Amino acid sequence: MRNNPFHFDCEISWCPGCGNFGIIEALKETLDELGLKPHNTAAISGIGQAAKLPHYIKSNGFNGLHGRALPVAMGVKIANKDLVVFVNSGDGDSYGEGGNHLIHNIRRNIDVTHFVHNNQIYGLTKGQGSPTTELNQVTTMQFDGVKSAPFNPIAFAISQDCSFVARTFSGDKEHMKAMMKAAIQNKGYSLLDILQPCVTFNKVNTFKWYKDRIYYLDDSYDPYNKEEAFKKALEWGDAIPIGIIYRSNKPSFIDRFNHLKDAEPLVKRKWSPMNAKAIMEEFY
Amino acid sequence: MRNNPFHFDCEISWCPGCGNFGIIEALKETLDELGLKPHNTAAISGIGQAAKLPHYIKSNGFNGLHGRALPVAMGVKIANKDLVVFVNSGDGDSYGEGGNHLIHNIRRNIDVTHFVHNNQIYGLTKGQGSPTTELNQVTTMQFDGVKSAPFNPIAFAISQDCSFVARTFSGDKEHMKAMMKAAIQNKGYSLLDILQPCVTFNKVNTFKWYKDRIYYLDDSYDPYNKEEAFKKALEWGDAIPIGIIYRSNKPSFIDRFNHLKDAEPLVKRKWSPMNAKAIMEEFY
Amino acid sequence: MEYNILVGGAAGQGIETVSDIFEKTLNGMGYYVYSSKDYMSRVKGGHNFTQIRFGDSPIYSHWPFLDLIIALDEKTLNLHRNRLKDDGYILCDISIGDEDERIIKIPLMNIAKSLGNPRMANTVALGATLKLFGINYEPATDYLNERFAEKLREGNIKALKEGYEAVSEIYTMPKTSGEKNILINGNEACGLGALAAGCAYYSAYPMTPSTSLMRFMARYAEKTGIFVEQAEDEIAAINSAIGASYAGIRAMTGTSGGGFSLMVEALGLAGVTETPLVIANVQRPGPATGLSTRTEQSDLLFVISAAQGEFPRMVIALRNTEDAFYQTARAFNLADEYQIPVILLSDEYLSDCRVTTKPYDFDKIIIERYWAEKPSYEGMFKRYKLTSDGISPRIFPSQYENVYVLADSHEHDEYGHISEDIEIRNNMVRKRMKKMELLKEELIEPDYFGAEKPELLLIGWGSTYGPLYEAIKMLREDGIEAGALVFGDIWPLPQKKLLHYCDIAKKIINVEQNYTGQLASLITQQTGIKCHGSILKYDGRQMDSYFIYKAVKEGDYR
Amino acid sequence: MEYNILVGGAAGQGIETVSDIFEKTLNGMGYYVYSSKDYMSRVKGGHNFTQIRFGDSPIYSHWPFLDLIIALDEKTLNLHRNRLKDDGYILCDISIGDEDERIIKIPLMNIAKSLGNPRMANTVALGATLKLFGINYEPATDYLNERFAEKLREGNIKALKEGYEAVSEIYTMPKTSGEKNILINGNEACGLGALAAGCAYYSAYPMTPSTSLMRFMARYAEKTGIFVEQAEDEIAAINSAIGASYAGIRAMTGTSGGGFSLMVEALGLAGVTETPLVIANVQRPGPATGLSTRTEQSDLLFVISAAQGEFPRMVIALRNTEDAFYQTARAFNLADEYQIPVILLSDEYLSDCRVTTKPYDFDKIIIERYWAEKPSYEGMFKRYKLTSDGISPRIFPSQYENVYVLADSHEHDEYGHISEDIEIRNNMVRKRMKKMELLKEELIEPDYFGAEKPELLLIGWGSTYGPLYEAIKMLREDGIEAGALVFGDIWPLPQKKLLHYCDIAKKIINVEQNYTGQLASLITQQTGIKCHGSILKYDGRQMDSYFIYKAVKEGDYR
Ligand SMILES: Cc1ncc(C[n+]2csc(CCOP(=O)(O)OP(=O)(O)O)c2C)c(N)n1
Ligand SMILES: Cc1ncc(C[n+]2csc(CCOP(=O)(O)OP(=O)(O)O)c2C)c(N)n1
Ligand code: SF4
Ligand code: SF4
Ligand SMILES: [Mg+2]
Ligand SMILES: [Mg+2]
Repeated sequence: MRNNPFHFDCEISWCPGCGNFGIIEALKETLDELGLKPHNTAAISGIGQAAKLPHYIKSNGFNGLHGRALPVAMGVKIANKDLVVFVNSGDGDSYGEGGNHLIHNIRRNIDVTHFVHNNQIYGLTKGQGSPTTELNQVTTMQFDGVKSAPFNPIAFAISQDCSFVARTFSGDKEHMKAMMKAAIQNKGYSLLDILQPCVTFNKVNTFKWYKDRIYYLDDSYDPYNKEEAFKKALEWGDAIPIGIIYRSNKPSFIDRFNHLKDAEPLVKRKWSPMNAKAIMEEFY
Repeated sequence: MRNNPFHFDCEISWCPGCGNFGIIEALKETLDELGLKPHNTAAISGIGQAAKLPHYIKSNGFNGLHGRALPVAMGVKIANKDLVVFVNSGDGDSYGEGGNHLIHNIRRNIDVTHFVHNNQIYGLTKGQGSPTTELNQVTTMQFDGVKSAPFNPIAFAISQDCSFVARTFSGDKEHMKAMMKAAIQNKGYSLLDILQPCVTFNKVNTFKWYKDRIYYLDDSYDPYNKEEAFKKALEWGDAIPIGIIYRSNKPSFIDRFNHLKDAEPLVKRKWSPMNAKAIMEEFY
Repeated sequence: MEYNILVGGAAGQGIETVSDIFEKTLNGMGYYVYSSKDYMSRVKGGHNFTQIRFGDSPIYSHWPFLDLIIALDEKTLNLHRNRLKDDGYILCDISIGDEDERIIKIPLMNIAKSLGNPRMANTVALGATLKLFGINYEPATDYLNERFAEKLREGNIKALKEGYEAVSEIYTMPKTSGEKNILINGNEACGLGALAAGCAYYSAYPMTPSTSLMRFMARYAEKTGIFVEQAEDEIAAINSAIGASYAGIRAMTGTSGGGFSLMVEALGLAGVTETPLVIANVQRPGPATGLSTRTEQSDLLFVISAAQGEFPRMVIALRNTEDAFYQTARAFNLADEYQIPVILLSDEYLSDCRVTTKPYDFDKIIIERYWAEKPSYEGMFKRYKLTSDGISPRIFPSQYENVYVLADSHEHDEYGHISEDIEIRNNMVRKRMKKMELLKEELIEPDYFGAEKPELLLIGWGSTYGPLYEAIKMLREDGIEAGALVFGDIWPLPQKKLLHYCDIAKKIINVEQNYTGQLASLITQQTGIKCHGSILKYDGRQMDSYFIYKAVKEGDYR
Repeated sequence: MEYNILVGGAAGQGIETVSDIFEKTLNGMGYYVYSSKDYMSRVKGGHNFTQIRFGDSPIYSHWPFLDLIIALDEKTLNLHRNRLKDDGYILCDISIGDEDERIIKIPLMNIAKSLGNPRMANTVALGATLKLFGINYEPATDYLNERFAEKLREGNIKALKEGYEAVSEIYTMPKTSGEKNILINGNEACGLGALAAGCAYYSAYPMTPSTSLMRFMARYAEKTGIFVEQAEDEIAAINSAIGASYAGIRAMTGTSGGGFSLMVEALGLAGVTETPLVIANVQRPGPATGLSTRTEQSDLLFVISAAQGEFPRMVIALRNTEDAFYQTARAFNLADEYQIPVILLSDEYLSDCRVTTKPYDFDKIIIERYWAEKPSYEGMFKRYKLTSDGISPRIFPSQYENVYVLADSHEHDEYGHISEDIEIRNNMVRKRMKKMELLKEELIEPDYFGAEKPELLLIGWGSTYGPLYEAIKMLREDGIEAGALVFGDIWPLPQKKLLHYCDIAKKIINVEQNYTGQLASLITQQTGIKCHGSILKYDGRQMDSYFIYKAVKEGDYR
């Protein structure tokens, strides 16, 4: 790890035992193994425990507002398509406050990788129910249990034909790395939902709880089959599939623009006022 | 119509020939045929052409902000569960600006009926692409065509196990009425996506375009089968199914609260400061 | 007579247990307690502390000098030692601390470990602390029982007792009045005020430091029969509260600055639809995420002018746990009477300060809804009827048979129908803005304390109330003819006392927990009066009375 | 010499075609044109009109008295007739109008029908109008060809000619200078300024009256190679623009009040991350949805104090089509130099006003990015380095090999890492706020015109510039020693000229398109100066020069 260029020796404010530690380790190794360098990556986040990640890694980074990581990531990617842009944010951030951006960036298929640290709880604000908390689970805010059905991010993403939809578990580094690699390599928006135990506030969905329930999708599973993928997406509870659940091939957002597709990144272009002068001619 | 208590003689600012006229007529008849009275209904909306509807009907109404009809509707329903609460708003309002509320009210299953006047365009603001505009369609804003894949509201709602998901067409009043009735009668959140031609700005999805493509789901179709429903939801283009595409039985949001379920509507309760006095005891 | 103690350690070490139980014990005995919190935005680790000041008479502020430091870790010892009085003490584990004779070392960890759970070191410290003050540990055992699950109770009670035995009494406690007071913090008081006012709908999205207000409401939802919802975002929170209010029940939302920013558009919605609404903005330092768990008073000008267009609103700054209760309850009546949004400005300091408070007089709370009578006509109600005072009759949906009511976010006619007519527009703007004039008649003037004819006038608002109160007392004891004016109602700005005292004072200094001096700006804007100096603090930690006293004495203001 | 004409009818009747082509023809001939729009929030029906004022010298305002009304429907005739000069004319279809000899009736409908398309009645009217002024119709045929699809061209050209033949010349046109000027509206000018400044990213959400700015950017996106996106909502629009700016390209967003409200939180994000950003707020009347297609200046205090916490920002009010271009371009340099959000305040009036404007001098536009040199170290860049002037060196991701850069919404240390440290906090607040002082040095003083030593001083901002300019001219012709100060740069508030002229003037009157007199409040807040009276209009229709002139003459201000 010490030789990993993404590794940053710093104080980390996550609770001891938190599932986030596994995620950041897997991420750093993945980035390194992909041959990337910190100045060519951009770690974007919102607000929450997961969202502190850009502070704990060597990389360009933008730690923005709660729920607003995806729009920032989109802006970054458009400005400089040569950057590898990824988002690390919580389930509250990504599926709660930021739900609308999730919908519309799937529609765009912007080439950004979205790592959702899904601990099924609001960690940083101390244990309120999140969009993925189980129905009826008692939390520090829902004294009488959560009253809304949990959001199913996988089914949702499939329903909108998201180009890459996968799930992994923070307790299995190798699987995480494989999924992270595939997600980053997908040219388009990739959703990787990571089961991440919150040891402090989620006493239901513990390491053991996940460990006992996950099962691995094997080679016989075809992620390109949308209807099958949807069925898989509905599995939860006793058996939770992990792996690439759905993929589809389609052009990434930037590649849909003739003038951006094969051009230099915008940030590398020279901008001159004269660029606009010809337009004035139309107003005579 | 003159005898319909919901009918309101007023100037309507929709364009002649607009699909909204059919919808409002069907709605007024539906409400009347359900034996409702204007003081027992609440028409809620956001901003857009569709969202002007509360001004054209006799009913309680709240014409709020762009994209924010659902939260208002939820507040109204919670305050007074005896009211029949419905939302009429556009595809931009409901799936664009308001996307996050859509996700989370499906999760709640609040007993509100959501009529989306889906003209696949932004009407009031003069013809920009909406979340449901076809990919590559040229609009008054997308000179080079829309670059985001269209949002599929039906598949989306099914993916989150919405308790009532249906589609109808503003060119078929009887079908609309049947769907509206069923939607209102569903105890929970009901999404009714209404194909509504915008004669001024959407020259692609015209009355004829819809007419030529829709087909009716018949009795052999089982809306309680989620996987089948998902398949149906993916049909679009040459053949567009209309009817109740998905249903599921589950308690409505209010019925999940012990203290609200069988109680009087909140608005009818007497509130006294003494209600809170006992709580102070805990602070000695 | 009073003592100042500090309990410090890392998040997760259980400072909260020590301070909570110690404070409750004292309050239960009839002492006055004033405790304030300092904590980081993390769940485990870092450094947090609570300062508890207590004595035999009312206390208004925290205080910098310490009689006792309970150091659950070494950081605490190092960070706060410079504030220890010469005759003060530090209580800590044997593994830390140096030769300073003020350090009382006890084997906190070893005792806890020997009882089978090293995490109970804090309870050992609590026991020792009680003993140092010669306080009976019985009440504390009750509190421990309340606090812990069955299986943890016995261990903790043993830990308490062993801590108790480990030291001997050193402080003499004063006599207590024996008065029965409550011990409550700003957010709890605010929530209790809302419940007293008949608030039936509270929707919000968690955001420090407003989360505990929401949690308070949630905790008592079932008991009081109200509806409390964690919304998907702040936009939903406020819009749904507006819906509920339109439909006839009292509704409230609460947040902190970032969430308030997201609510701005809907604030205008409440304004134009003339829907009553109470919004608590519990301030923290910005900009943006800023310092999430700390305090600041930097949203004043923002909340006064937030949202496009112009409409009447009222802003009330909460100054202490009395205000937090009574003004919150009053806010609901004002919102209903004038059909406006009322914004309560609180802050992290007040929200977390737990203070011995005179029990609230619930008989003083009157719920006034101002509903209109059944109209003489059927059909569409004239919700926005033009009246001479600007207030239109208001009913809720289904209140009266065959009458229905429309609310609208556009400019509208008397029925709430969209209108672009010039005359209607002019009339509606004037109608709404007239309410601003009525509001001015309603205002509660700021509290003034100090010299009848002050030479030096300090001006503040909100939670600096207590620190200012004590600072003035100290300054006057030093023979300075000082006084302070502290605003609760702040928009529209009450001006009577302000003009009166500014006329008398030779020097006017605004005292605020922000960088730019927002109240001073507001005062100049409204009256033309300019302050001559400012005492400002913007590091996220609340100024105490001594800070103000010292700044005045040393002329340390710009 | 000048004429005033009005073209009115229902939405969908083609007013736009008539006015657009008539204006272009005039401008192309070398006349000065000033056209303003009045339209309802609907797509078909209702009543819309355009007023066109034109002549042989520059024009600064619309004008109430009409020489010619082109009434495409009866409503137009009835609504505007009272503004017709005694020697004016009304052009309309034979089916409407009474015996007034000023009415010129021609069979608009019949001609159009006989040509196979009744919707061409407007083109017939255009032909007639050209003839009334004795203007060659050839250029108009070119414009028709540009405007219409192949199959509609021939019919329209015929309609034009038949209209031309249907009446005879009555007006004498003055000589033209033959100057070649552009005809452009406020939003187009603003968009052109942004493109000239090298704006490479524009993301927004449609909202009247800012939509046409977005549309302008979208139209030229491919041509200029920039990225333009219709975001899912305003929150995404601004956050993604911030992301793009962080990543190194110039980015902008635009909206109107309601959308700006939704952007408030991210405004603070730009503030604390010190990310350059240009935001156009094209104002319309509020509160909330208000009057969507009309004009107001009621967001001034809002945008100045929007967002929790305190951070530097600059607000520039656009006054005319010159400003819209040059100030927009300047905004990008300011944003980059000071690493702040710059807000452009425009309004519906300016955005829709199409004015003959001197061609922009693109050589005056300089793009300055202020990037830092490659640092002497590798690794994490000190993005928030404490410097004496408050400006930290800035680089973009991947600008330099092995150097990376972090931006953060919390309070942070020099590297952008979250920090709760007191000293760091204090230093960072001071560092950011220092930029406010530098900004004050950058300010462009308001424009002043009028008497050197004015007795009467009018003060305004933004789009009332032109009306004030003409009003002062008229007042001075009446022998009144008047002058006007009109602010472009408005936050921080430039004070030199203000103090100078306020000192001289006996009476100061603020002239604003709002109810509360927001500029007057700001002036009092910043300087203590109070205005003696206000000329205010808040019905959504812009005051013209005559309105101001008359209000002053008749003492009609409060
Ligand atoms: C606009 C806004 N609202 C609320 C908050 C408070 N807040 C910070 S993090 C968070 C939720 C965190 O939950 P999640 O995204 O699941 O992250 P986790 O801490 O569990 O990793 C909330 C509500 C905020 N910072 N900004
Ligand atoms: C916050 C905000 N953003 C933007 C707008 C402008 N706006 C009004 S209606 C509308 C879109 C309307 O489209 P849709 O919801 O599909 O309704 P339609 O007019 O097609 O019925 C927009 C963008 C607004 N009123 N408020
Ligand atoms: S609170 Fe939960 S998510 Fe946050 S750091 Fe601790 S264990 Fe991890
Ligand atoms: S613009 Fe389209 S949606 Fe709007 S009223 Fe006209 S036809 Fe209907
Ligand atoms: Mg979480
Ligand atoms: Mg639409």
